[in-house]
Amino acid sequence: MTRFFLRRSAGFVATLFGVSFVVFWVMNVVPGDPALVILGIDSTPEAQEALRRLLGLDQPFALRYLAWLAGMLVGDFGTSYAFRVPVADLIVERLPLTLSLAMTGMTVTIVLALGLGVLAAANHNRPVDWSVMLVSQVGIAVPAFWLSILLVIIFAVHLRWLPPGGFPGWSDPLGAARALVLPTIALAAVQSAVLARVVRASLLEVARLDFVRTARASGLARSRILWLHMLPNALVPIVTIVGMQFANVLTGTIVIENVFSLPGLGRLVFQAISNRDLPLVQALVVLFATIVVVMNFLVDIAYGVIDPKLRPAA
Amino acid sequence: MKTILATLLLASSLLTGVAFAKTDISIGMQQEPTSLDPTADATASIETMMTGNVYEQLTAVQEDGSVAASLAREWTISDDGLTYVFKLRDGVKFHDGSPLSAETVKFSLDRAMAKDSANPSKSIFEPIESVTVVDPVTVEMKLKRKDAFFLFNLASGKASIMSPAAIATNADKPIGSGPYRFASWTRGDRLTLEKNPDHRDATGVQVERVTFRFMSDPAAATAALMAEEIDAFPGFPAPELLPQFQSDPRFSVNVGTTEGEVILAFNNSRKPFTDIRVRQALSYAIDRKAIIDGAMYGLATPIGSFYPPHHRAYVDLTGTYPTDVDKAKALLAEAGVAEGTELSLRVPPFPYATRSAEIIQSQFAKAGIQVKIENVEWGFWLDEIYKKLNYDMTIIAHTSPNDLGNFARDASYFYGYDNAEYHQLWDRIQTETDTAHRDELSREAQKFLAREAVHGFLFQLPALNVVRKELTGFRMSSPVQAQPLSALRWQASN
Amino acid sequence: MRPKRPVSLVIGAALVGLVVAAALVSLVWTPHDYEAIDVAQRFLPPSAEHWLGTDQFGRDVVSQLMAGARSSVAIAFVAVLLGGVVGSLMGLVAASAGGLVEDAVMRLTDFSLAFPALLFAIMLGALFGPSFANAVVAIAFISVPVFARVVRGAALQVRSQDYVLAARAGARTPAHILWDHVVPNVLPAITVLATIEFAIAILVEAALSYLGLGVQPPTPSWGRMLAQAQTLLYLAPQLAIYPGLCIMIAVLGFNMLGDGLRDAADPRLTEGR
Amino acid sequence: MLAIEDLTVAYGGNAAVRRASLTIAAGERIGIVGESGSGKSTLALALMGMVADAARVEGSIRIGGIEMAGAHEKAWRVVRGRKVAMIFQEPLSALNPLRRVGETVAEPLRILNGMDRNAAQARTLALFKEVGLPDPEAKARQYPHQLSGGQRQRVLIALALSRDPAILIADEPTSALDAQVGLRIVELLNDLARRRGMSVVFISHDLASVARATDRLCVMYGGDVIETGPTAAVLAAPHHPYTAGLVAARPRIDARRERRARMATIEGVVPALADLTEGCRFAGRCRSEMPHCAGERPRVSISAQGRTVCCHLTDAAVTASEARVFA
Repeated sequence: MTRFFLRRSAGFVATLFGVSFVVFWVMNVVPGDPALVILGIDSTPEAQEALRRLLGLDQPFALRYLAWLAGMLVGDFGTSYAFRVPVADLIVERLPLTLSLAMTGMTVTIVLALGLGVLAAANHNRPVDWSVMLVSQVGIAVPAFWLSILLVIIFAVHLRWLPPGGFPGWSDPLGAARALVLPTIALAAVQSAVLARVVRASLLEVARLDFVRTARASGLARSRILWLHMLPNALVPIVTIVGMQFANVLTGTIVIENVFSLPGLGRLVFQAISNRDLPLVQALVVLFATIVVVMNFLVDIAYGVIDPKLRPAA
Repeated sequence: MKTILATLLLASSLLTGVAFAKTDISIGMQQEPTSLDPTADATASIETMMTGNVYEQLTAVQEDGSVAASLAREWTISDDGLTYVFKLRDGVKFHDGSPLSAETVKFSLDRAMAKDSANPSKSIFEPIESVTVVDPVTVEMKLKRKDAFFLFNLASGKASIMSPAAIATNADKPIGSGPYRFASWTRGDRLTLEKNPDHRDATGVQVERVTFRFMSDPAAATAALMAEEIDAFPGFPAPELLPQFQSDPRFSVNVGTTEGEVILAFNNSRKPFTDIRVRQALSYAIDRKAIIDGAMYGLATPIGSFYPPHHRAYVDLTGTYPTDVDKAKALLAEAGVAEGTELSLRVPPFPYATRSAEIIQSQFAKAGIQVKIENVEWGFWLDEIYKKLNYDMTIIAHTSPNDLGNFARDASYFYGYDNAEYHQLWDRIQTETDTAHRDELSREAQKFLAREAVHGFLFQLPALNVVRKELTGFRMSSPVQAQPLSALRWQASN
Repeated sequence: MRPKRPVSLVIGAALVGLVVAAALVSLVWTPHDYEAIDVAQRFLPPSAEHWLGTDQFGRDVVSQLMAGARSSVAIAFVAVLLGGVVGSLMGLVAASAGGLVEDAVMRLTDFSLAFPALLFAIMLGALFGPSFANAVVAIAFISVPVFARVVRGAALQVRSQDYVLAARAGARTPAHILWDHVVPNVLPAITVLATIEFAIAILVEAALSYLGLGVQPPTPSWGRMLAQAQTLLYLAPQLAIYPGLCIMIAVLGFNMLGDGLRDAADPRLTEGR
Repeated sequence: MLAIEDLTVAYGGNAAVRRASLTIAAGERIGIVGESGSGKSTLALALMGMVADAARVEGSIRIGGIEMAGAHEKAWRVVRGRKVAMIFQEPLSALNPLRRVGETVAEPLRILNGMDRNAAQARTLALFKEVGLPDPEAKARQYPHQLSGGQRQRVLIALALSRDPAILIADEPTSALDAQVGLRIVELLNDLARRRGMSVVFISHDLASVARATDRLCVMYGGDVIETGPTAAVLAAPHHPYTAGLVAARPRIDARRERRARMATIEGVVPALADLTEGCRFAGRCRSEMPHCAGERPRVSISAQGRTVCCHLTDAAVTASEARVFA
């Protein structure tokens, strides 16, 4: 078990290291001078030079990268060029929104997908099954940003049930919840369509196994067998996809937050890249990558929880 | 729900005949600021929200462009135009309670002028020789040369008078001396200001609470206005959406003017633009009306040179190069530019630019020029086009006031334009303090630039404002980036 | 009893055929010049002249959509080809070399899967400016690890069956075994995956164009049409509907074709993704 | 105890079981024998009400006197496990791999018999002991993949016994096991039937196991019950040509191989469901085939000693010329 953790952690650190280096390097060669972006086209070269010195941009690349790494080790993510406040503060400020969006998106995805997938599998090769499959096939094909636009037209512009965008802050829980409804639907629609198909397929796979017959033969109800016997056995592929989808949802928020004017990490990363705000981009990308890697790790752990055969030897 | 409530309140106020005075206001802004310190960041929305509201300056620019007193009660200018003596208002306090004095004025200006200053408009401080404290309420400034725009420039947010103690925290917790003080900021979503009860003009300020809502997407902004979530949207980003509001009795729609000249910039240092005939040919190929109709839905004034049409010194030069494809072709042939020559058009990510680009592309095609459009990101634009001059053509709006001086920079400026004659002309404009004479010189400069066809001059960026009918005091045109909030009033509707 | 297989294969092939046909036909003919701007003719309703009306610049929508199909199909095709070849080679090499090489290749795919793809595309756009080539590279980058993993998995499976046999049959080099046994057996998996990746590529291309990172004007692209139509929702909502529907049809087509092919080839492949 | 009459199970137009009749008395051990595709498993599933939803069931199935043919799922659930229980061929896949085997056995006790957790557990351990699992407490905590094949089958038997069924259907319970292990499972079933007075339906294609495990035999071919009778008698003197062939094909260690070699198999293969004819389904493979065999279904004739046979040759006693007395 310890070995397993050690190996995973080593891979984890290596991945993050690689990601951070690539980002740092790319952000360095990308055309665009943060000082110029911040000061605008009417600024004097002298002021730009002064700002570059202030931001430490006059230091050589390697030195800056090492300094950044050293800072990371002691938990200092640096100071944003454009916002002029610690990067950690900016992230802490915006993480809750993005995480809640990703969480609600994932929750809706899972609930919807399990419902539809189980429904389809339980009615295999019947009209219900075909309709679910058709709906999910269409769902997969819908571009999330287009769906977002359609949702805004229908629910915000015409029906005026929900706000078209913006976020009133957590101090207004009802408003916050309302603001998250449409983005959540936009995020979850596509993902749940994908997941529902996986749920159905792996349930059908499991349905062929003999233990399902055994359970029926012992008198258990079909619904109980479906949910408590078959579904757990179908979970390995489902969890794998859920893990991948969490990453998708997380990057999906980049687009969704822009469409719905939500002040989350997705908007922030967009802004940070266009401002050439290296410390911020760096921290955000590393954060995204961390979440993805941790998610993969959790998925691996989940395999063991689900299936005793897959538990790493003690 | 909100609509119903508002209707109810409106109805009740009509019934009782008592004006219902709303004391808060919500204003939509397209551009999301990264910092709230105008002396550190050039983002225009920072100035719009903060200048004259949270931060005050020695002077203030009125809607008509004239300069008025602000923190400076009055001033005297020496006959040679090189010494300014400002008398400050008494008893002004910053929001943190610290007093404003001649010392703080000197501190703020010295900081902006300093060698290591990263002030975005550092050039406006360039003429200043020294700032001296005469007594606690008197500041004397000596200039190196005469500067016609000095008082105007001192009204800029970049010349804000700041509390020395607050310099480090102004980026996200601004402390100024203005009629409004900072309340809260949810980055990326909203900024809330509240009335400063200690301000000298506090009694005249009606609106207690102002919330700026950041919405970059025009569709979202429209929906928010329609849903009455916001009361005003100055600088509404999408002209195509205005008819929606014009037909709605709740709103007044105003098309104001700005200082933003939109140009099809030619890289004058690069072939074939070094040849004036090519520049003129392309100017003939431009159909401004089609561009304004297509890109701005007709809501912009065409310009024939580099000067805002609302200015008293403006000359209409749009007739200099009337649309004439044959003439364009002839001039191009004369200049040896082959039919089908490909030129790149690198476009920054602003709707006015990206839309104009596609129309210009089709117009130039008729004149035998293949335009290769490349929509680039702002950081990329600044580096590749602005800094490295790596482009043939681009489309950009110059939003600074009094910016005829752009053409008097040397060839390293992104125009790649350097003309000794014009340098002289600009020197005279800059140092001419007599208004009438200066206007005359400005007219001459406009004609010069049109004649030279330095760029394709397209149109003046309009200020599109959507404002609730009951709301008055809104500044519709902006000679500077500022939207004074203390003048806002809710009127009883009738 | 199983009507689904031929149905999804037929519908998928029909939709893909429609999109590809539109793309090909647009090379030689569109109802109107899709670049022709005439502002006076803008926002026209559908008519005999303009079947779906005109856009904000007075361009014919049908012509734009047809030419947009060309951009989508071309980018998706080149990107999937690139990603498929590179990824499959990586997968094959990993599976046949084993050991350190395999480890390295798999870590590389881990790495690229951990890297937010959209961010990569945005950075690429910022680095080189947006273009056809950048969209292709960004999309290929996304599909490489998927190909690598699936092909490696399939190759390992085949190899475990055939390797011993082949080795016993005669002194064949690993390369021969790879070519004779592994490649033909992995090919169906690659084909099916390619169709699905094609669908994904069309979606990603649309998203990139939507963000302004795809092909540049005047070449039409569904994603950019959508982005431009976004502010016109009140004025001409249909302009946002058409390109979205086109994207949907194309993606639906390729997905259903992929499903159909997969079922026809080997129902067991379902577990691959 | 259980009586089926004229039972037909059909998928689409094809009958997997055709007008089968069979009775099982309390405590009786009956074997159902046939090649794969003969309909024996379908028949067994029909007795559990577990044929596929799409299948058409006609005729009568009376369990404990109650007519179950055409009964709804709900009615069947009362029967399953309590009156009729079933164990399957593949003991590994027949157990939920994600559950400890103790939980698997305890679940129906808790859910359907309303026992609390402790009672269900105690009962599970008792059952484990009854089926001869060593160290029941430890075994109950293990997962299927941690047990041997024989142990898994014992767990399945414990599960089947848990609700004290009157009839236990064992569908090829030994064929996935080693011979020795299989033998012990057969012994266990015999033992349980004796002690509990429980009927056992033992389905197999292995005549040796059947001979050991059953009192009575039912031979199926192509969906038809072609012969029934006391196991020993049927094996000793099969009446139906197919049964005779089957008995002859039985591998025998002590046989004189050279002589048997020609007779060891029945030529041809079991026809596919869709190819079945109206007449005797063995027609085409039968060594004693007569012209009308293929077109006309033989009647069931009842002979002495409780034997039935379904063959046009019925009265012409099938000689034992092709079979040997079962040792």
